[in-house]
Amino acid sequence: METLDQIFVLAKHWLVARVPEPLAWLATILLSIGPLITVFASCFAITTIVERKALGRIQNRFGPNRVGPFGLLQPLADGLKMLIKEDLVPAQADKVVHLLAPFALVVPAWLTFSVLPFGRNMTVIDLDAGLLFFFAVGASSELAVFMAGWSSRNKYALMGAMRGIAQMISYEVPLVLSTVAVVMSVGSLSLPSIVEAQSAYVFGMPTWHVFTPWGLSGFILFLIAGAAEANRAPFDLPEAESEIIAGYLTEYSGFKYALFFMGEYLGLFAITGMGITLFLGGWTAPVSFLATTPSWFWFFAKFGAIIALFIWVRGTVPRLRMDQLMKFAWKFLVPLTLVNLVVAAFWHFSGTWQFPGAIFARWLLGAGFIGGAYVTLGRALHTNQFPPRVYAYAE
Amino acid sequence: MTPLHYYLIFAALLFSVGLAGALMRRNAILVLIGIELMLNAANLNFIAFWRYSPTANELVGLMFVLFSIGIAAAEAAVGLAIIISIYRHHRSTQLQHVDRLKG
Amino acid sequence: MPSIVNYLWLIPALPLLAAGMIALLKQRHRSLSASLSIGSLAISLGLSIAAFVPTLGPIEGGGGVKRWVHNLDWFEFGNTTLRLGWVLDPLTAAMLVMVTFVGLLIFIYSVGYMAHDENAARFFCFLSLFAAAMLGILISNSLLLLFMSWELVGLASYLLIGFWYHKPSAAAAAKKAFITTRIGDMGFLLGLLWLYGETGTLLFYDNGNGCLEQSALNRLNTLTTAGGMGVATAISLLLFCGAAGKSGQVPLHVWLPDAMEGPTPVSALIHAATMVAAGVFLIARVFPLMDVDPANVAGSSTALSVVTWVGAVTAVFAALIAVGQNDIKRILAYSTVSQLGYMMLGLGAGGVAVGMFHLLTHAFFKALLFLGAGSVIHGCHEEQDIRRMGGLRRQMPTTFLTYAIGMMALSGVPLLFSGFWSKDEILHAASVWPVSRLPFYLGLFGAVLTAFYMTRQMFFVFFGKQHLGKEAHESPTVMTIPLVILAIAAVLVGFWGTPAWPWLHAYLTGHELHLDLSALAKSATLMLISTAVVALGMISAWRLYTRKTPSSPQALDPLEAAQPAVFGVLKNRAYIDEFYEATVIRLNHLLSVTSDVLDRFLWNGLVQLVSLMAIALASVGKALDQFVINLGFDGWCGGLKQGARGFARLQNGQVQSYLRVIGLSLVALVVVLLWERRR
Amino acid sequence: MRMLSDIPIAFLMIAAVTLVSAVCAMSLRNLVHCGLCLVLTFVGLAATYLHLSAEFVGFAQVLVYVGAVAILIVFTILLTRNAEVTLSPVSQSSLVGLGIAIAVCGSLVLPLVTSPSLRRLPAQSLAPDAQVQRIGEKLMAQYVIPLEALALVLTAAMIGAVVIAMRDDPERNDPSPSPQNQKDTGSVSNSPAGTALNSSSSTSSSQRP
Repeated sequence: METLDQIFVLAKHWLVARVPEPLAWLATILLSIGPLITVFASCFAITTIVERKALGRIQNRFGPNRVGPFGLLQPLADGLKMLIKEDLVPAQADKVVHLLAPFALVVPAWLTFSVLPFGRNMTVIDLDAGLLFFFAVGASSELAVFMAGWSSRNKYALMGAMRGIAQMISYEVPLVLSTVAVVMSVGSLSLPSIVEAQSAYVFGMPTWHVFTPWGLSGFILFLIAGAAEANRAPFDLPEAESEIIAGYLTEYSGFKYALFFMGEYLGLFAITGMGITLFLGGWTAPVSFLATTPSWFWFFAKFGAIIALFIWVRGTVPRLRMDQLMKFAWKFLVPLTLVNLVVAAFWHFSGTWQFPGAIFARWLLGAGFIGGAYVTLGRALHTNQFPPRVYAYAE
Repeated sequence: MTPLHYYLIFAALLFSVGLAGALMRRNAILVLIGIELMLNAANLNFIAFWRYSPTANELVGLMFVLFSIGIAAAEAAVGLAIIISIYRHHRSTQLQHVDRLKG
Repeated sequence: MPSIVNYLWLIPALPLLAAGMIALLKQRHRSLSASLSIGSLAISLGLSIAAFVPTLGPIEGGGGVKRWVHNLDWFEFGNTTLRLGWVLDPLTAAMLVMVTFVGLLIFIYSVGYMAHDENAARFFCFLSLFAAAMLGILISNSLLLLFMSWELVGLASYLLIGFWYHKPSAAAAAKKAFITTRIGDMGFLLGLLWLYGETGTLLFYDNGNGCLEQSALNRLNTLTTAGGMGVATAISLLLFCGAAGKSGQVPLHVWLPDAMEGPTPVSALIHAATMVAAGVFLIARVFPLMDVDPANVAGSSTALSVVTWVGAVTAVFAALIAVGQNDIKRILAYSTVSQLGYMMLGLGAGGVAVGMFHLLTHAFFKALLFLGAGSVIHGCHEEQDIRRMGGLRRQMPTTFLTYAIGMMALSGVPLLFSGFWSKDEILHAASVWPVSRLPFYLGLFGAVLTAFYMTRQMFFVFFGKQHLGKEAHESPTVMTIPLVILAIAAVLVGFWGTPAWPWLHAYLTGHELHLDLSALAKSATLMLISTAVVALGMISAWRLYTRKTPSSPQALDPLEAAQPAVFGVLKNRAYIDEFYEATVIRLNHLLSVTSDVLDRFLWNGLVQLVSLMAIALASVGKALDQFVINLGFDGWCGGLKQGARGFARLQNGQVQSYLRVIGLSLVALVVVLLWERRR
Repeated sequence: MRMLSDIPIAFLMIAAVTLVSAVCAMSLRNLVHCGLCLVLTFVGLAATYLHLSAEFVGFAQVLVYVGAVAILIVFTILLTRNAEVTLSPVSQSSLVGLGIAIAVCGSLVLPLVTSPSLRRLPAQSLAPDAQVQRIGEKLMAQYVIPLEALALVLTAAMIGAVVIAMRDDPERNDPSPSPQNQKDTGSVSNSPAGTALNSSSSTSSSQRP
């Protein structure tokens, strides 16, 4: 079991040992990056087909079913099509920036994976400030969106970019704040040590952060903000095709479009991986008697579950309006994450309570506080509504 | 390991580039960019001196840079807001048009 | 250490939380806010009782008082650590139970009293805040925490007194209360800082390092300030300034009667149970500090002597004024001031247990009286003048009965009522005070007056003919139930401290408790004297006011008819307010008149003289100017103008040119520095 | 004679990229290009910090400057509608500015090059890396007052920026012409258009490959 758990690490060490000494550093790097790219690129392919199939089922149709058995080879066909399609660049466009934009999106997206722990001892770089690195690199995707939108010289592209940046900046605040609660309770920015902190078991149950009041609400807030950060439905306004064609992607085609597309999915994967690491115990098993199962298996099991959740949400929740989007971020999510911080602090300091039933009292107080804030803020969100809508041509 | 004065010369050059831009360009935004560059050059000096100082464990230079980054964020926000406000008023961000306060 | 000590902070935290939550509610959530504050205080009461239980029982190891503290670091700054903490000892526990219990009854009563006020939610928010702050005072083990809670109490009382802020008198009374107590608090703050400077800690008890413990006291004992006064004495007196302000001792008592502008439950809460008790509690808390005296020759420390004298004077002075008042709540207010004087007298002459016993009994019967007065006012359609009432005992039987119990407790009717026992103990302490016998006689005189004015009030309100224009009615049950509970308590709490079985005394000081009927016999003389005194007061009032009950509200008071001059002084509250105004105004006036005279004659004359000289010089100068200098001067002016224009051109509004100058200056600076080094 | 390995290649590359992008940021015609070059400069500086093993500061630099300041700058460039500026012919005043800048550069670099004391310093770092935890402890203990002050400054700056940049009342004679499309992003989507709300995400999937 131990071997199976560490099989990838051992394989890497074995391979590195076969390489001549002067080139060992290069082999180490390549053997860290190569599998990462392979695994997540195939994750990307699998996710697209699963998503389209699932959305099809939700919308009462079949989804792709022509290429290969059950249409399972569809991603291959799409990739091939994208590669051989003509790369159209508008005549007025700023060619250099137009070319650089997809790379500016994809490269940081890959970089974010370098700090995630995929299993025991399976972190590419264990940075002391890994969480900060994650968000710092993630922040640069805004710039790529701007570059794409601005360089296209297209009204809709620019609007999409502006929307995208406004949305990403706004939702980055609750995203970071919801992780601060975890940092506060663990006392470290290093992702492997955050996972370590959740790896104990009490009565056979894991001590994941999601099983605390602040962790539960923090996880939900993190998922919402993360969906917005990754431009996923219901926050896909930058690409709302019924309003602004395809947003900043309007003038992209061929391989550049594919890169953008991949970049967005990679962003989603990164957010998912981060959510698992911070709140769902990373690679730890959900019950103690399964703890001997390979750690990477648990990471990818949770990963698949969260991705499925995102697909489900995309298939069922309608898109927000722009003003609702901003209001939701600043007037609802940000205050709620701040309240969540307070609850996390309360949870931390009430850890010394000794009397019987203390755990219930802590739960009750913490959950009550968040629930109260939720109700109050939710009510406030409903005031100042627009006047009743007038349908000019419907009467 | 790189000697300290390499970093200092690098910072000095960066500072000069920022200063040159701030002096030569007429656009308020570019002047602001130049000022940001100068600020960053100063930050680089702090970090370099911290790294090479015998009391690096005290983290003084590092702290200074952290606070300086925070202040710079505030400065940029307010500065850009002022530029937008000036643009509304003068329909221009050219600095030579903004000279109401003259003798 | 009982585990409740670690959670003692919950007692004030719960009402504070309730206040915070109510503050977020809308005004119309009346019942929700009422139940929030009542619920939180009820839980606090439960916790207080849970805290009270472990302080009972025998002391292990014998000797000393049961005391547990929980200290924590608040924040560090440099090498200094500020520490806060809370303490559980008999003093705290007894006060906690009393405050939460009386407070809870007042809260319940407020539901009925404020039923028609549209800002009831705000009222409950303030009440909860007040309760939280007061409980914070009680549990704090640090003078700093105590001071913070103390100021919060001041704030809350300001808000509550000015609750009907649209009434100018209420707003003025709130300001007056705030500012007057602030004068005392200034002394408190100075004392606090001085104490911190001398002992380096503000914790009361800290395993031998606290400022009330032996090591610190011993150190203070050796220090003296200028004039030979002990540092401990000076600090104690400064702290007493704060206590005097809060507890309405002469001469800072003026705010208390005015504070009657607030709603009646507030009066009950502020004047009976809590706020005014805070001052007495403070003195009781820092009693070890007060007791330190380098020059302890007279048998009592200087600070405690001051406390005793101030208390005795206040007791008589306020009781005198109460005789001349006609407003039902004002009489009670002055009576409170007087009783607070008794408490101070007890503290000064007899120690913590004596003063605290009266504080506890007084809290119950004074809350009862205030709530009863509120009930009367409520029943009489907001009428507060006792001359317009009368004969209410038929319409309001419950109120009458409970009020009568309260009145007898306050007057000190023997044996059955709590006021008798506590007052008796104070008088006993005063009679054996080694310094002087005068406070004892003052106390006796005050007791006569107390019985007198309470009887007078009873006759005006409940007996005689009815003068009220409208029909009076009994108050709703939610208001009378607290009255009944308080009435029962007002009778019962007295038996905790009879001379034969001084339970409270033993509890507070940690002595052995035993039933000793002979003690009763020993103090029989004093009990007889005080019984006689009470009887004297009541009978004289009875004779005066049943024989010649004023026939109409406008009629003169019998006392006024007999001694118009004296009564006038009393009626006008001994002209204290006027005295303050007159002194302040006269001082101001004197200063301004002096300035005016100086201005008008001295300075003005000088100015006139100078100006005349200037005119003379000017005419000479003018001649010189016109014919000699002008030509050259014009030239100068022109040059100056040109130069100024040139300088102004430097200020050309171009930001970049300024930046250029800065850059050049930087270069110049570097050059100068290099040159300096080379040299 | 210095060895080849003595020459800090990594540092020289980072420095060269940073300086070139800084020069570009200050001299390009198109303001958006200037902004993007500025981003490259910031990234280069962050890399320098990493090279100096100041991890935390490097990431903070990226997060604050690339993620926030640069975005703000490009936003402002678009809002003030001067992405393209006419590069004025080299005027006398800008030559004066260049001269001053060169003078400043000389006065800064010359002492550095000639200073003997700098060379005496050991050419390697002495201290261990700055642990994030240690930075946190320092921030919350020794530097807690500056930290609180900084929080206050940031709050004040946020409010100030909002107030300054807030549009005045439309009644007051604002001589603005018809709103530009860049400014209009908000108002277009602000309009209570039914289509935005009603378009469910079901339609969005059909457009994906």
